[in-house]
Amino acid sequence: MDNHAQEFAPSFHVERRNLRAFGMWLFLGSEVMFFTGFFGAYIVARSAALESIVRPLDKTLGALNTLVLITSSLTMVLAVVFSRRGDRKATGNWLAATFLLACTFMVIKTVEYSAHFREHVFPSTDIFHGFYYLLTGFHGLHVLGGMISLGILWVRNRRGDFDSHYNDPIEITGLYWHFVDLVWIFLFPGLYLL
Amino acid sequence: MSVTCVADYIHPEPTTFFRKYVWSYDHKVIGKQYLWTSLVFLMLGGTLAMLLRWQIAYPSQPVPFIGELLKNSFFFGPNGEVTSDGYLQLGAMHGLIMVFFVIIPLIVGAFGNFLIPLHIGARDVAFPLLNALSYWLYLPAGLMMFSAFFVDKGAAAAGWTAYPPLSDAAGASVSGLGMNLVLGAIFLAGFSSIVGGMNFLVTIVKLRAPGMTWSRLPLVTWAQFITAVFQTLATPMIAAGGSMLLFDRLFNSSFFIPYGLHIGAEKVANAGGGFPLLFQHIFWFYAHPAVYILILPTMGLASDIIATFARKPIFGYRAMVISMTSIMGLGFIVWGHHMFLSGLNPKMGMAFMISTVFIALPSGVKVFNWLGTLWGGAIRLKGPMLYAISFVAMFIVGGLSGIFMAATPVDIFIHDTYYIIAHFHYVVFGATLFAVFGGLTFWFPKIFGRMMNESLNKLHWFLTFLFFNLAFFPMHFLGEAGHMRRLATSTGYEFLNGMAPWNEFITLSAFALGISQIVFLYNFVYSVFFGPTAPSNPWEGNTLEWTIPNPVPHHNFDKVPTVYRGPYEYSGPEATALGKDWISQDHPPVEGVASNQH
Amino acid sequence: KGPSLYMPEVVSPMGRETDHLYMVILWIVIVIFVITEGMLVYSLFAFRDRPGHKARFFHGSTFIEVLLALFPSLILLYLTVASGSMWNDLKIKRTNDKGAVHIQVLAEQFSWNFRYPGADGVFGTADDVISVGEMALPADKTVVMHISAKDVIHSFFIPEARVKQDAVPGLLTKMWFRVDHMPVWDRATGKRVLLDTEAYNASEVALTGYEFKSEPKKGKGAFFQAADSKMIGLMDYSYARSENTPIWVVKNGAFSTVSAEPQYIRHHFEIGCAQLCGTLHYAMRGTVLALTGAEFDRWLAEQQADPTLQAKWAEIWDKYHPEFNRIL
Amino acid sequence: MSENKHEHGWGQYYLVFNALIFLTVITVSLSYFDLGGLLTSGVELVRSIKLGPVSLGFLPDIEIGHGANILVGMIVAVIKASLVLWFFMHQREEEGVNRLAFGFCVALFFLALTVFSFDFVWLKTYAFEELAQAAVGGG
Ligand code: HEA
Ligand code: HEA
Ligand code: CUA
Ligand SMILES: [Cu+2]
Repeated sequence: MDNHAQEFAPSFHVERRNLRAFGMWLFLGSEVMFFTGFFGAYIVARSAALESIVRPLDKTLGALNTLVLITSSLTMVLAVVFSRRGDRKATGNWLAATFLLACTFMVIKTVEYSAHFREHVFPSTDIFHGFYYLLTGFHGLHVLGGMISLGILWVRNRRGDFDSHYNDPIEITGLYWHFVDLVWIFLFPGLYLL
Repeated sequence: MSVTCVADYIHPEPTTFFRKYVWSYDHKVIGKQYLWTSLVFLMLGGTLAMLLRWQIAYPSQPVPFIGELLKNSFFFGPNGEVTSDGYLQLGAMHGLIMVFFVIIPLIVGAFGNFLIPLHIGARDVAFPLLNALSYWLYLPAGLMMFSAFFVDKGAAAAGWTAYPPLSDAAGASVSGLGMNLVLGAIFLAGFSSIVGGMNFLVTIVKLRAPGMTWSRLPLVTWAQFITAVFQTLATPMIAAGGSMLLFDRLFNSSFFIPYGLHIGAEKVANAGGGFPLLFQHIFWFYAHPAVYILILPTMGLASDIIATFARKPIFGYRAMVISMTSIMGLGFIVWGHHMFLSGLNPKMGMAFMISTVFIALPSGVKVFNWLGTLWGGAIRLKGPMLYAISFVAMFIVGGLSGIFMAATPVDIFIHDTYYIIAHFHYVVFGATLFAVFGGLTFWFPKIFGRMMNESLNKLHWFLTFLFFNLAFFPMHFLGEAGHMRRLATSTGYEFLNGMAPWNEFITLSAFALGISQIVFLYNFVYSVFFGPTAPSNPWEGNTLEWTIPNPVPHHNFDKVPTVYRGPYEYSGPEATALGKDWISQDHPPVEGVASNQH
Repeated sequence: KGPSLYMPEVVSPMGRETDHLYMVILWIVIVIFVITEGMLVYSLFAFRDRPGHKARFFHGSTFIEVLLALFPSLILLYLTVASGSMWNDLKIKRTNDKGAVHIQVLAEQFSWNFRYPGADGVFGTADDVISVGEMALPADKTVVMHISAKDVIHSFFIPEARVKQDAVPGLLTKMWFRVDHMPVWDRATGKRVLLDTEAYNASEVALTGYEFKSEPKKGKGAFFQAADSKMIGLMDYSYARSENTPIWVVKNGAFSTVSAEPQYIRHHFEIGCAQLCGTLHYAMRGTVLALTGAEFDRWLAEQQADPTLQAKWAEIWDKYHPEFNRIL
Repeated sequence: MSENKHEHGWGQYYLVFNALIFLTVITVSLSYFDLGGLLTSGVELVRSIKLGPVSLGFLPDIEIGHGANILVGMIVAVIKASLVLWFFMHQREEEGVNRLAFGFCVALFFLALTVFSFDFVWLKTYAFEELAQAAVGGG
């Protein structure tokens, strides 16, 4: 519906972008509440347990994934910056970089998961691994969702859908992507380190 | 045409049937889709309630017609009687369907969608695509819910609250796949609700027409705004709780399963280490705000209807807004009142008791304001008004019975008895559904461009009001007697022996109530197709939707209106100067008359 | 004597207070109800639209608004204080009552298990007394219930004592109360009556020799009664003399057999399950015997040690939650 | 992302990025130490200091064990999250409503977490300590 032939006054773009940004922030707010349920449960399960429920996880892979996600946050923000400037080529490259980093994240996650599966560690093993799978699983789903949007953005960017006036999808996907990073920032110490 | 602001921006009018009625972006069509779907679910949910009532009054007696027909399937046993498992399925599904698939979609999906853009002078909601998505998540969710009846071992049977371990541990309750389907459906419906709420928030914050300040918003829209906050921020919690429950069920994790849980003689397969109470916290963190989702929009509907038919400004508009906002604030911190006896820390019970008691204050202010609006008005007792008045009357009863429960020592006795059932049916049927009937009859001319039959409306109002009270008031007596909820039959208990006649009385009244709804059903469906064409402003209302012709054009307003005054300036100097008792919000200021609006 | 309405007769001091609070709230609510609904109905008539009548143009007044908020706030403030202080007594504050009787409750689908600490006063030892479905407690003594569940959430409910507490697996909940009236069956009237300890001690109460019967009520009587009397689920309760069993009676704590049929037969209170717990939730009923001290001891002694029951407690309660066994 | 679309150089983002990496390294390395133990022995050490008549022995024993690690870990996480929110997500130049929307959720987040944990931490003590003094009044 965006390429429907109409003439837009200049303020239109700003207004619409604000509209969408507000929508995205609300959505992220509801995402916060979604993870509140999980985090709350996790905190409760840990703090009310008589003895520690924590089991060791692979810190190296976790830390690696943290670095990957933080880097992808950087590449994402650069994609946003370049799309604002209307630099299509750089935008595309940084989107691609973000996408690839997301893939890396998923690959590392798969390595981690398959190691667990090989050792027959499942959500049913103990309460900690239940939380581990729940939290990383839902986070992984979010990464997957982000990857799909990144892919679409990349294609649309190549097609020339975006210019310096209109880059809303990149902006709000950026917000979403940083949020995914944000969740991981808490998950990593919460599950792997502490 | 050059588009200057987002409010001007509109998707083109669709030409194909598919884009017009199925995958439509038009908020009015989406509103109607919600309306029809939820009305169908209302019939389903109501029918389940009738079966429930039959079993309570005539335990293990074959259900006439239906039971005979469906022997040995669904909830029925070999003689066509409701089995005890069947009863629990009926109860859980009745509650879930009514809350998630009838009331919320009806008052938020249907009324919110239809009214918000019209009330704020917008061409559509902020994100029409998401709006369509929201409906198209709701419908499959409903079908998923419905499909739970048909799977092996039947639908969910753990109450609408789905407390674990009953809803969680394998073998604890009868249902298997059915429970999973229901949880999935709730997740989808919740997602639809979040998307819808977010959309409404953005719409109301960003798309108001010029001059439509916050203090000129019709209360319907204010109420939808507050509701949308609840929807966006509370619903994710139940999505989280439901996901964890599903995780437990599908992958045998133990978020809600403590150590050493035994079902029968067997220890469950789950490792343990979880807390059943945790689910209650998560559930009620959502579900208490949810009960306000069930009432706030209808408070808005009733306010508009009452002001219009009293021909008088709303008494204390500002107080109305403040009280709704404080209901929102308090609404987030009272969830523990459902858990007074659950093993909750008694000190927290005390805190929750205090917040709960004080939530009566904003509700009371609203009640007094409605009364103040009526006081000194020129009241026209048309159909919609009768419903709206009943809303107030029944809300008082339901709200006041909430006070007994808020008093913790009293709640010890009446918790999980029919007192609770009476309380919330007074608020969800007595208040909410009455306001919904009011809203439907009031906005029917705008939604369908035709009028409903006034006499049939009055007849339906009378029958419903009568039988509703006959059916639900005696439930207070059952509660006083200690009659527990969710009992397939109470004949086993000596102390409930004397209540059997009341149970029968309630059932008969409930049947009469159900049958009375046919009047409305007939009137509604008939009028949609054959009702007399409606003028554009049949009730002489002020708000923007009445300024546009019937049927409402695709883009709502030819020109985005400019708003000059509040929504309730009935019988004011400006109106009088024009020789009427009403004046549209977008009527330019009348020369020489002081406009006293904000 | 509790308020009439439909409430079961109240037998605990705390329950009487609860009922009192209930009545206070009821009256407050009735007053508010009458005022608000009265205004509503009055307005509909007094301010109906009619020729020559015009609505007043009035947006409200902050003064009235504040007044209207103040009036309920005072009531609500009173309510928080009233119910808060009671709640504090009931659930938060604890004094040391060394003479209290402690009983553990293990709820399961679909019955109630009870365990008494036995002579040593310690739970989880060999001399524990275990019973199922029927619980005994001494009248006029504080009883502390230590409640948990084995499978799903149940709720332990004694209507006459006005107590209710959820039984949650993996969690110990507690509740205490005192029963000061005892239920007996009056053979003369065929009804249950409640006697206080004095009256109970003064009369002969049959302990054995009778059998409690319940059957669907015959004939007409209740209103809306259908032709098939079973339809509305009313029951008839009675005690039938079991032939050839001696009648043991208790009077003043002394037991004896009698030949003449006494006026009273020992009866029970009921325990309901108030939380949905599965298919037979409706049938998860238990009974409570309220006894004098001597009777209580006798009842404890009568309970047979049942290895399967002992294994159940050991396997589920003692094994996973030994900490639940601590009393003081 | 508001009317005044600031142009930010890369520099700022790299700075933030480096800070995030740095903080990650810190949390990971800290997880190898028992901070609670260190704290306890540190306090012990300070308490043992005697400077003539002045003694620090009145300082309380601090034994929070693993709690110290959790506290520090979470503080670092919060700092990291704030950096992402503030710079990468441009909250610092965001409109008021957006801040409000997100801020309200964060407040609710903490509300829920506090109440939940308050309730359940109580359960643990209830099972052990309070029960120890429990018995009974009322009747
Ligand atoms: C539309 C839905 C709705 C609404 C609006 C309310 C409103 C209220 N509810 Fe209700 N409630 C439910 C739906 C609703 N409830 C449902 C569905 C359940 C059961 C869930 C389940 O377990 O399945 C429930 C259960 C429930 C419980 C739990 C009971 C239990 O399980 O033991 C409690 C306890 O405090 C409670 C309290 C209240 C209170 C204090 C209000 C207040 O908001 C009411 C305020 C209104 C008034 C008080 C009337 C008007 C005021 C005046 C005229 C002013 C003067 C009044 C005074 C000074 C008192 N409700
Ligand atoms: C949210 C809205 C809502 C609404 C509108 C209703 C409406 C009704 N409810 Fe509902 N009810 C709940 C929500 C609602 N309920 C919830 C949340 C529970 C708790 C569940 C639980 O315990 O987990 C509950 C539980 C509940 C119980 C307690 C079950 C138990 O604890 O064992 C009972 C019993 O009487 C009952 C009865 C009714 C009746 C008779 C109606 C009637 O008002 C319905 C009338 C409407 C119709 C009948 C539909 C319209 C009819 C037609 C168009 C055609 C005519 C059809 C026929 C004659 C069959 N309900
Ligand atoms: Cu046990 Cu209901
Ligand atoms: Cu509530």
